[in-house]
Formats: sequence, C-alpha cells, structure tokens
Amino acid sequence: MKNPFIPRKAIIEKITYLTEKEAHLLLKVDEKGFSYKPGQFIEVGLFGFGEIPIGFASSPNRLPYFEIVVRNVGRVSGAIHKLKEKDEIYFRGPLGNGFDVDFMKGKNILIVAGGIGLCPTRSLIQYILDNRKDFKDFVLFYGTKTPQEQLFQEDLSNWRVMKEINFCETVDKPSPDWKGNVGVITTLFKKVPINPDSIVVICGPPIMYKFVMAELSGIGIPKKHVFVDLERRMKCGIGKCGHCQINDKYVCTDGPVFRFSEIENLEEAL
Amino acid sequence: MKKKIAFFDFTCCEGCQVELTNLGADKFAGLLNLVEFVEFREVMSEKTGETIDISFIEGSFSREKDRERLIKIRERSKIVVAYGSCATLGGINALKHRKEGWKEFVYGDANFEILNSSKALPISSVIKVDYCLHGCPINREEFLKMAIDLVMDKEPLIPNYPVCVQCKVNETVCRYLLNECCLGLVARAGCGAPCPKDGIPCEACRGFVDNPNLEALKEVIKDKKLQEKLYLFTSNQMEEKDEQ
Amino acid sequence: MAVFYYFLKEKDFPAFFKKLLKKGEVYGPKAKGDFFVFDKLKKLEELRLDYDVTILPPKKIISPPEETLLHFSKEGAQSPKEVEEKVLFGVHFYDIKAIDMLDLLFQENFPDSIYLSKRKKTTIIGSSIERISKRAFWGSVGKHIGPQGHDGFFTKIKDGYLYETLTEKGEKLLKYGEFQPANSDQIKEAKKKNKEIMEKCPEKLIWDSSTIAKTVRENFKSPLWEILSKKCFSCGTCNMVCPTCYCFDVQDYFNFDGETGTRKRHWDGCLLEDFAKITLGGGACENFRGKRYERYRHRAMRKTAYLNTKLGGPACVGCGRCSMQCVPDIADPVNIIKSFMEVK
Amino acid sequence: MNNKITIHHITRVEGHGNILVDIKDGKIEKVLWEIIEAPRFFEAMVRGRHYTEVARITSRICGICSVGHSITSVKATEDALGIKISEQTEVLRKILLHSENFDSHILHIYFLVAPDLFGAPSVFPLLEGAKEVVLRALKMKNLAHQWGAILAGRTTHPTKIVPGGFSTIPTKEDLLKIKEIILELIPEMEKTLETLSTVLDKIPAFERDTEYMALWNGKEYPLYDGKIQTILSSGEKTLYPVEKYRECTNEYLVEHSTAKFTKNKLDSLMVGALARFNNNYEFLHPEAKKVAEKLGLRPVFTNPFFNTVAQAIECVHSLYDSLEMVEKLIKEGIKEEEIPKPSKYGKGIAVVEVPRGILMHEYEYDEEGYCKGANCIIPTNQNHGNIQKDMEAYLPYLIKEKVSKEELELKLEMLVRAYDPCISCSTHFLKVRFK
Ligand SMILES: Cc1cc2nc3c(=O)[nH]c(=O)nc-3n(C[C@H](O)[C@H](O)[C@H](O)COP(=O)(O)OP(=O)(O)OC[C@H]3O[C@@H](n4cnc5c(N)ncnc54)[C@H](O)[C@@H]3O)c2cc1C
Ligand code: SF4
Ligand code: SF4
Ligand code: SF4
Repeated sequence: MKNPFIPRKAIIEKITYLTEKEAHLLLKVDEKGFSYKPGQFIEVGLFGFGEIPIGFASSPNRLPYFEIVVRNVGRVSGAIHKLKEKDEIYFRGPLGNGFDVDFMKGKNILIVAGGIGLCPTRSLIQYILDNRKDFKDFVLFYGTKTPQEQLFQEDLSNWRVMKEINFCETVDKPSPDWKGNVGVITTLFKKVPINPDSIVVICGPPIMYKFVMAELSGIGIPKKHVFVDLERRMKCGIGKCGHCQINDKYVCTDGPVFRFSEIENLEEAL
Repeated sequence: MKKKIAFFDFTCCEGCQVELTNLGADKFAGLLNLVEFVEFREVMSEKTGETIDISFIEGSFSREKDRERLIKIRERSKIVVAYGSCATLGGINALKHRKEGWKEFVYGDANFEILNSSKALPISSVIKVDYCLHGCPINREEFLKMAIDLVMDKEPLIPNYPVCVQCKVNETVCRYLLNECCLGLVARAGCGAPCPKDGIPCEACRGFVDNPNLEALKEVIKDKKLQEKLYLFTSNQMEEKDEQ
Repeated sequence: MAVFYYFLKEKDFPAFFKKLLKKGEVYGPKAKGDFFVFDKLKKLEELRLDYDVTILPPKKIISPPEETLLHFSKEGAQSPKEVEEKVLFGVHFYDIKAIDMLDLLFQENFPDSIYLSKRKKTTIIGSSIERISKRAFWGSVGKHIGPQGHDGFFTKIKDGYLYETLTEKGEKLLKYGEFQPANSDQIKEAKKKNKEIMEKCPEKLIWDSSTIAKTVRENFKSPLWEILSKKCFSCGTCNMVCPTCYCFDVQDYFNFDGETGTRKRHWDGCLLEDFAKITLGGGACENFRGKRYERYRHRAMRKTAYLNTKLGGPACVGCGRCSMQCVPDIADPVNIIKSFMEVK
Repeated sequence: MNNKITIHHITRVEGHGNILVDIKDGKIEKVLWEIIEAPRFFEAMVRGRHYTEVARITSRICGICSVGHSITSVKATEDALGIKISEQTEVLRKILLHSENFDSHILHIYFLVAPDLFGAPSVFPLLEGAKEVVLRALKMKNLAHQWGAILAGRTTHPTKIVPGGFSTIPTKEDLLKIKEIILELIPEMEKTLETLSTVLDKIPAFERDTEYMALWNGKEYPLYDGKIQTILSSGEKTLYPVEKYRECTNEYLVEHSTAKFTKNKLDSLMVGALARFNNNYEFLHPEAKKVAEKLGLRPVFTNPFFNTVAQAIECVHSLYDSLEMVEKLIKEGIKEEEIPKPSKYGKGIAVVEVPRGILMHEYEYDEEGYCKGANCIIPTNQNHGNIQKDMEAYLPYLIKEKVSKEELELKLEMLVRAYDPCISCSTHFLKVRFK
C-alpha cells in the first residue's frame, strides 16, 4: 500500500515577490501524468518544517510548470520564503475538489476575488482565458485593502486592457495616485451589470462571503450556481486529521470548492 | 557556521542548567555539532565579545541592579530565550509576594544594601524575550527541540494546551479520580506530565495556558486553602488576573 | 469466513495463554492501581479479563499517541518500518465497534497506509464483559450495530470459555490450547450472557440514534450549549480517551545533523483551543471555533450526528470513558443528549 | 607589588560570588570573598503552605542538590508531624543520597575543577585534546542522573519524594536497572581515578588548621542520619546532638554577603566531603579506603584543595555501598507501602549530609498541617567563613612565592572552587524566627 504522506519533489524555477509578504513560485515537476483541476490544492512543504495547504495559482495547461503564491504568515510559509531558485520543494497532491469547469462551460462567468483570494482563482482565470471560446461573458471583480496589496501586477495590467475579460478592481483605502474605484468589493456590483444566469466563484476572507451573497441573491442568481472556496486549518489534506471538518464535511476532500447551496445551511461554514 | 549560544543566570536555583548537564554524551555531543557554547558561567570561564546568536536566560529579575546586565545581554544577542519558569514567569520566587514582610522574615532587621530585592518578575518585564521555554525545571527534550529549531531558523512550537493532554498520553490515573486536586487542567503542557505520573499533583510550574478556565477550577477545587495552590508558581499570572 | 465455536476449559486457559505469550507480542488489559490499561503483557498473572474499562481505549495500540509518518533526508522521504505482528487480547465489544469505525475512516478516500498496515498486523481477540464500569451505556447506544472487525471472541461461561473465531487469524490461536468444538448449549449460554449484559448498564439512552441525531442537530443554536460547557477546561481529555476520536496534528522534527529527521503525527483534540485556528498574516488569526461552547458542541455533534450517515450510526460506542474522566463531569454523552431530548 | 584584583561572578561555581583583593607594596590591604547572589526568601514562602507542598518549594532553593533538600525537608516534616517511615523508605533514601552525592561530585570534579587541572578555561575545549574524558564525564553525569531519577522521579526538583516515603515506589525492574547503572559506573569511576592521579601534582600544596564538621553515628559513613561531630587537626573530636546544631554553627551576617557565615570552636569551620572523610574515615567502604591510600589521603587531612579528591573517594564509597544495599533489596524483595499519615503537629528538625556538607531543615506546623515557620542552614554557608580565612592565609604565601597576577587569580579561584560552593543555595535562609 502506498504511504499517502510521502510527497513528491518539485524544483523552484523562479521566485518573485508580489509584495513583501507574498512570494510567487514557479515550480517544475518532472513526473509524467501529473495533472490537476483549477481550484485544487497541494500540501507543500519542507522537510523539518512541515507542510501547508496552498492552492494552484496557474492553469494546468502550463504543466510541467505550475505556480503557487505563498504568503509569509508563520512557521512553514516563513521557511518557504527563505528558499532560493533551483532549490527543491516537496508537495503532495493534487488534493480536494476543484472548480467544476465542465459545468461552467458555455456559461457566463463572474469571479469575485478578495485579497489573497486571487491566487487560487488565478488558476481558473488562466484556464478560462486559455479556453476562452468555451465560455460566454467573463467578469472578474478584484478587491484589496490598498493598491499596494494588489497581487500579480503584470497580469492586472494585461487584464485591464484585454477584451477577453471584463476586469473591475477596487480598493478600500486608495493611495494618492489611485484612479480606480474606491470602496468594498460589493460596490462593484453597482458599476457592472451581472447576468442572472451567471456562474459565480467567490474567494476571499470569510467576511466577504456574506455581503457578496446578498448582492447575488438581489440579482437572482441561484445558490447552486455560486461556488465558494473555503479555508480551514489543515494538516493532512486527505480527510483524516479532522481539523478542517465543518459539520459532516471535510473541506480538504469535499472541498475546498463548494457550491453555495451545499453549505449555506451548514453551521460554522460561513 | 555553527550558531553561538550562551547561557546566563539571574535569581534562580540553577536547576535548569543542571538539567542540561544531564543530557548525556550522545545528545550533548549532538548539540555541539550544531552549536558552539560561547558563555556559560557555571561551567565555563570563557566570555565572548562577539554577537551571540541565541542567549538562554535563566532566573527571574528580582533586583534593580540586574537590569543593566540584562539590557547588555539583549544588545549582544540576536535571539533571547527565557528558560525555566523563574525567567518565563517569575516562578517560585514570586511566591514571596503572597507574604507580607518577606524580607524582614528571613533577614531580620539587617538592612544591608546587598539584600535589597524587589518583586520577582519574568525577564520579559525588562527586555524583549523572543521565546519562552517554561518549566521548573525545564524539560530537557523540549529544550533540545527548541534549540534545534532555533538553530535551523524554525519557529519553535510552544504548546497551548493543558497538561491533561500529556497525562492522557501517559495513561496516568487522573488525580481527581483519586479524590485529589491538580492544576493540570489549566497548566501549559510541554513537560510530559511527570508529576501526576509520579503520583503528585501538577502545580502549574509552567504557568497557565492562554485562556485558563480559572472560574471553573475554583468550582472544582472548592477549598479556599487549596486554591492557594494557584499562587505557587503562578503568582505573577494570578496577580494579573486578580487585577482584571 | 464462517464463524466457528470452540470450548476451552477453565483449567486449560493458563497453559493456552502462556503459550500465546511465548509466541509473540500480546497486549491485554492489566491493572494500574485501581484502574486498568491495555499494555504489553509479560506474564499470565497480569491479564485482567475482569476489567471494567481501561483508561485509554485499545486504539492506542494501532494508532499510538505519537506515530512516525515518514523519515526524511537529503535524498527524500522514506516510509517507517513495518511493525511486528501482535495480538490485542481481551477487547470488549464496544471497543471493537470503535475500531471498526476507525478502519472505515482510515480506509476511505486516501487509504492511510500507516494505520492500515498496523491494523493488518493486529489480531483482535474480544472478550465478554465481566464487570461493568460505573458510567457505561454501551447497552443502549447504536444498538443496531454489532462489532465486526475482530478475529476471535472469548466469552466466559460455566467451567470455561466459549471461543468464537471469525477469521483465519482467529483460528491461528487454536493451536496454542486444548480447544474442543463447542456444543450448542455452550453456544447458547454465551449468546445469552452477552445479550443479557446489554441491559445492565448503569446509564441508558431511551431514544434511537436517528431521533437523537435529529434533535441535537436542531438544537445547534440552543443557548444550552453555553450553559453545559461553562465549566469546560478545554483540556481535551474527552477526546484523548475516546475510542472513536482520531484527529491528529502533524509536526516535523530535525535530528542533530539539521538535515535528517522525522515527520510525526500526534493525537489532537477538537476541544483544544487552537484546533480550528488559522493564521492569516499580519498578526491576524481566525479561530473557527474560538469559544469553549463551540468546541464542546462540535464534539457532541460529532459523536451524535455528524458522522452518522458515513458510519451507519452514532460515532459513540457508550464506553463512558469521557463521562468518567472529565473532571467537571460535563462530557457524558448521555447527560448531554438528555438535556436536549428532555427539554420541551 | 601593587595589585587590585576583582573577580566578578567567579565562573565554574554554582551561584554568584566575587573575589576582591587589594595589595599595596606587597602588603595585603583587603581580601574578600563576596557573595552577591540575589536573595530569594524561601522561609517566607513556605509559611502558610500545606506540609505536602513544603519539600517541593524548598527543593527549589537549589537545583544541584535538590534531592538533598527534598529529603531533608520531608525528614524534618516527618519529625514535626510524627510520621514514622519504614525501613525500606530509609534504605531507598540512603541509596538516593548516594546517587546525588555521586552525581554532584562528578559534576564538580569534571566540569568545575578538571579544567583547572588540565589548564583549560572549561570542559569544552578539552573535547579537542581529551575527548574521551569529556565524553566519559557526560556519560557518568547522565548515568548518575538516571540512577537518582529512578528513585526520585526528576533529580532536579524530585517528583517522588514525599513526607512518609515515596509517591511511587520503585519496582524490582527499577532496582535491577540501578544495579546495572552502578556496575556500568564502576569501571568509569576507575578511569576517572586514573585520570585524577595524573593531575594530582597540579593541586596546590597548602595546609591550614581547620575544624571539620560532619554527621557521625558510629555505624556507617553517614549521609542520612547521625549526630554532629567536629574534628580538629589535632584529632580532637566533639559530639553534639542534632538539636544543638544551631549553636555549633553560629551564624552571623556580614555586609558583603547575601549569605550568612558560621563559626564554632575556631573562627571558621569546614563541611563537605573532606570534613566527612576526616570524621568518618574508618567507616568508608574498603574499596574507597584502598583508593584513599593510593591517592595518599589520610585523616586528618588539612589541605582544602583536596576536597575534590575526597569527593572522588566518596564517589567510590557511594557506588559500592549502594550496590550492597540495592542487592539486598532485590534479594529481599521490594514492597508496595501505604504512605503513613501525620500523628501530631508541632516542630521538627532534620540534618542530612548532602554533597557540600550538613544540611538542616526545621519546621513548625499547625493542627491542619500548614507551615507556621521554617529555618534552613545550608552547607555552603558554613564554608563561606572558611573560604575567607583560607584566602587570608593563602594569599601571603602566594605573595611570598612571587606568583604573577594571573596565577594569583587562578589560585584563588581554584581555592574557592575546591569548596564546591553552592552559592545559589546559601543565600536563601538566615534567621530562625518562629511565629
Ligand atoms: C485549501 C487552502 C488553500 C490555500 N491556499 C493558499 C495560497 O494559495 N497561498 C497562501 O499563501 N496561503 C494559502 N492557504 C493558507 C495557508 O495554508 C496558510 O497560510 C498556512 O497553512 C500557514 O502555515 P504556517 O505554518 O506558515 O503558519 P503557522 O501560523 O505557523 O501555522 C501552523 C499550522 O496551522 C495550520 N494553519 C495555519 N493557518 C492556516 C490557514 N490559513 N489555512 C490552513 N491551515 C492553516 C497549518 O497546518 C500550519 O502548518 C490556503 C489554505 C487552504 C486551506
Ligand atoms: S492528573 Fe491533573 S494533569 Fe492529569 S488529567 Fe488529571 S487534572 Fe489533568
Ligand atoms: S468536556 Fe470535560 S474532558 Fe472535555 S475538554 Fe471540557 S473539561 Fe475537558
Ligand atoms: S463519546 Fe465518550 S462514551 Fe462515547 S465513545 Fe467516546 S469516550 Fe466513549
């Protein structure tokens, strides 16, 4: 029997810092047959330090290269921040259920990303852009506290001018040179009309979900058309350690992507 | 390059240092693979002028004249670890605060300058302490783990759960099942629960967990005199709570 | 495999057990002061089949409090060495039921080879209950589910033991003793005994598990949780002693070379304060069950409702360990359930 | 010769002390052994504490001899509360005292003194040149600790020593393990003695008439129990009952010390290994006597530097004496015992030999078993006066020999270290005052 805790190796091809706290790693896996779905995640780590769950930040179309973004918050993420290009890193995965892209195909898409929530959704954004003709309208809302906290500046400047994506951004606290929208992310709904038959993906800090859901129900989007990406403490990522349990669901194996309809009545989920 | 580590002591019994000498040849030699001892007054005459990577400080701060020495140590050190409960909490030394006129009681009417001692406080009351290694005495294994982690630049793990967890792991018969009382319910684990295991109650020598349920403890231990146990090693923490 | 029944005379038991001890590692109930623990047995006299309940459940032998997941070095990761075969002797039926649950949970999705390989190497021999613990309620919880995962079962009857074998592993024990085929009276006597004892628990649930699950769930927002948990220390004892709890934490440990080391898991408990806490960065944290009552409620839910669909019944087997060992005595599932079933 | 020598926080001793020396025109103006350890007030701390807690508090006086403090404390408590211990408990306590004596002496010989004899600043540089000596030291220290830990739980702040006996009684397996440890230590001790004999000539020659004080009971080399005896260089012996202990260890406070000093017949006295050796030579185990002869030590030996050598001899004694007691226990079988309960309340006193000399604890309890008052007299306190007097006598000799300043400093430090002073211990008690 295979030991599910044995990780595989990847090489860090490139490290860039999106902000002081967020490292963007380009990884390469040599194993053939390795693939994943947008929205899935890996348990990535360093021997001696531990493992942490991190979402894929790039589309599987770019394999054997893939990207992750790690925010430095503690023991393991801090250790990952000390790595250099060409260093080895170990990971297990893909883990969890990603976005149901087949279901999304042929439909209008709205992605609402707050803060670091852009990282896991970026895999979906890239996937949609890579297969743009499979989808109808594509709107992306992105909100951060300040302009300095915006991630993937390069992507953002591309998206701002691309026709394939309707990109709308907002910040809570503008800097003097900020020209865009100011206000919480829900203010964007006033600016851009959203089609009621859209499929919506929400990913961001827990507090964001409630307000965005209120907007969506105003538009009349059914809850089963809304996907949310949840974050919970995780140790194993394979439905054993119990930390991510919400009610009878394990976020790591039943999620982290859930249909809103699945969890809305699940206490402690939101 | 090996990290430079140093040991300093203030008001204490030096038992934590002694625990280090009990590590045994293998572990001690193993430790010396990773680090270089640059100062350790009790067993070394060497002193260093260089920056110290990790300073372990034992003992509480109990008199003004030690302040300067502490500040100097902080200035010379990259990381400061308070080790042993005297250093992390004030420890048993703070028990004297519960007694009126402690100085007169021990030293009579003598009033020499050298006897001047104020409250026994944790080292963190004077300088910034990066990590605390609790225990009276420290647990050697926990020390080793922390030392290795710090040498490897890894955030050490400091438990925030009660001693009961480790008691269960040992499969010790709970003191309460024997109709005795115990502070393990509110005490920070990490020691491996040797006291209940050996047949005596936990006295919270490592201090409390972040959120001890002291109200509940007072319902479990109803006897007011027994409740005094809460001041044995945790006088300073209790004083803080009593003030709130 | 079919079930077979054998009889071992009382006077032949010592010889049988001594032989068994000689052949390999045997874990069984033994005394610790006035209490009992499962431990490696060295001699016959240590075996105490008259135990009421042990402090920790026998799961500790298959899924120990600290367990290596892998060894690491510059070259990568390596699985831990396989363990030796062992016999776990004298397990009460409720603890077997609990092991059945762990088997299922560690098997589903990503099978956990660390658990499963140890489990495979363990022969589980049950034994009839000769003494009932003061807080037991195994007679009335998840009654429709019986134990399954054991290899054999000893029931004390007149003049000896009825030995029931369910697997080849169970049959293997036959060669150590003077077993004879059992007659139908002996089989009947054992069945009757094991059935009758079910009525003798000091504590009792009078509702079926789906009604309990439904009611407790409906009361998720009840203010009662806060009242019930007021004296909770978040000490995790109720988790640690529970045969159906299996949550764990994972930590890495370096050796002195700063290169090699081990990744281990340790028992964790949902009652412990930081169990569901996450770090967000910039000093911010979020604890999804930051309040005492939320953690207390989670365990109660988990034992009575959350896992019922998966397990076919409640994730509590009624051993009463938590009831007995919770210092403020607030963990007893019977009392918790009653408080919700009996309020109108 | 004009010199001002100040050695702050003298290293390789337990606790903090300074040596101050002023020499002007070859004349000594000041010699001072100064104790600067922070005071800690244990007598106040135990007031109002239940008798079951007291030993665990006083154990924290000293991390090096906390087993000795615990045993003395429970013994005094037992005396006050009329708790009678079993013979088995007494034997176990004796073995335990041996283990601590051994443990502490090994620490002193290897970690604190050996560097001086090998000309190194500490034991660590010896890892280069004399690696096996350092590894042996660590191994022996750890084995000694294990030996004590089997009986006491922890050796620093013991968990198993309680009034009335042991909270957990060792099993037969435990005793077998102790035997195994002792048998492993014996050859290591032999190697230790070999090493020691190669550096004997590095120990300074210096003699001074001194009064040596130790327990004596006429049956054995006593650690656990006895009367108090002093012996002068002349061989004159005097016996005092335990109750007179305070009188024969006249305590006095000096301005430069947080610890107090003591004196009896002469203006200072010495306790510890050399004092025990001088008082009880005849009761040493034959193996230990052999070693004493080999090393050239006979009572009454008056060179304080040889305290370390006397410790080595005691180590041998502790090994063999314990081995005999353990073997007897194994043979006769160890029993589970109930811990006896108090039968009265009042005052009690106990004296015990701990590594650095005689330790005394004294308590008074109320009817509920709460402590009303306490007093402890610590061995190192009794030596402080002698250290001072030795320095006063040794310094002129060093000056006459025209040694360098560095040499002078080193020699004075060596003198202090030879006493194995446990300064942290000695600062915590002073005055007897019962409320
Ligand atoms: C499905 C999923 C996807 C994620 N994707 C990303 C991502 O793309 N980029 C990113 O920067 N972060 C992501 N996170 C959060 C990231 O896992 C945490 O920041 C990380 O676990 C912190 O670990 P640490 O050891 O550095 O911090 P510490 O504070 O030292 O954490 C200790 C342990 O607690 C647990 N823990 C703490 N915080 C979290 C958390 N927020 N989520 C889960 N477990 C936690 C972990 O087991 C961790 O090892 C994701 C989390 C989940 C659950
Ligand atoms: S003995 Fe003390 S530490 Fe152990 S479980 Fe009981 S209360 Fe907790
Ligand atoms: S319910 Fe009882 S056993 Fe469980 S954590 Fe709370 S106090 Fe501890
Ligand atoms: S919840 Fe309590 S009674 Fe039920 S199985 Fe667990 S420990 Fe036993």
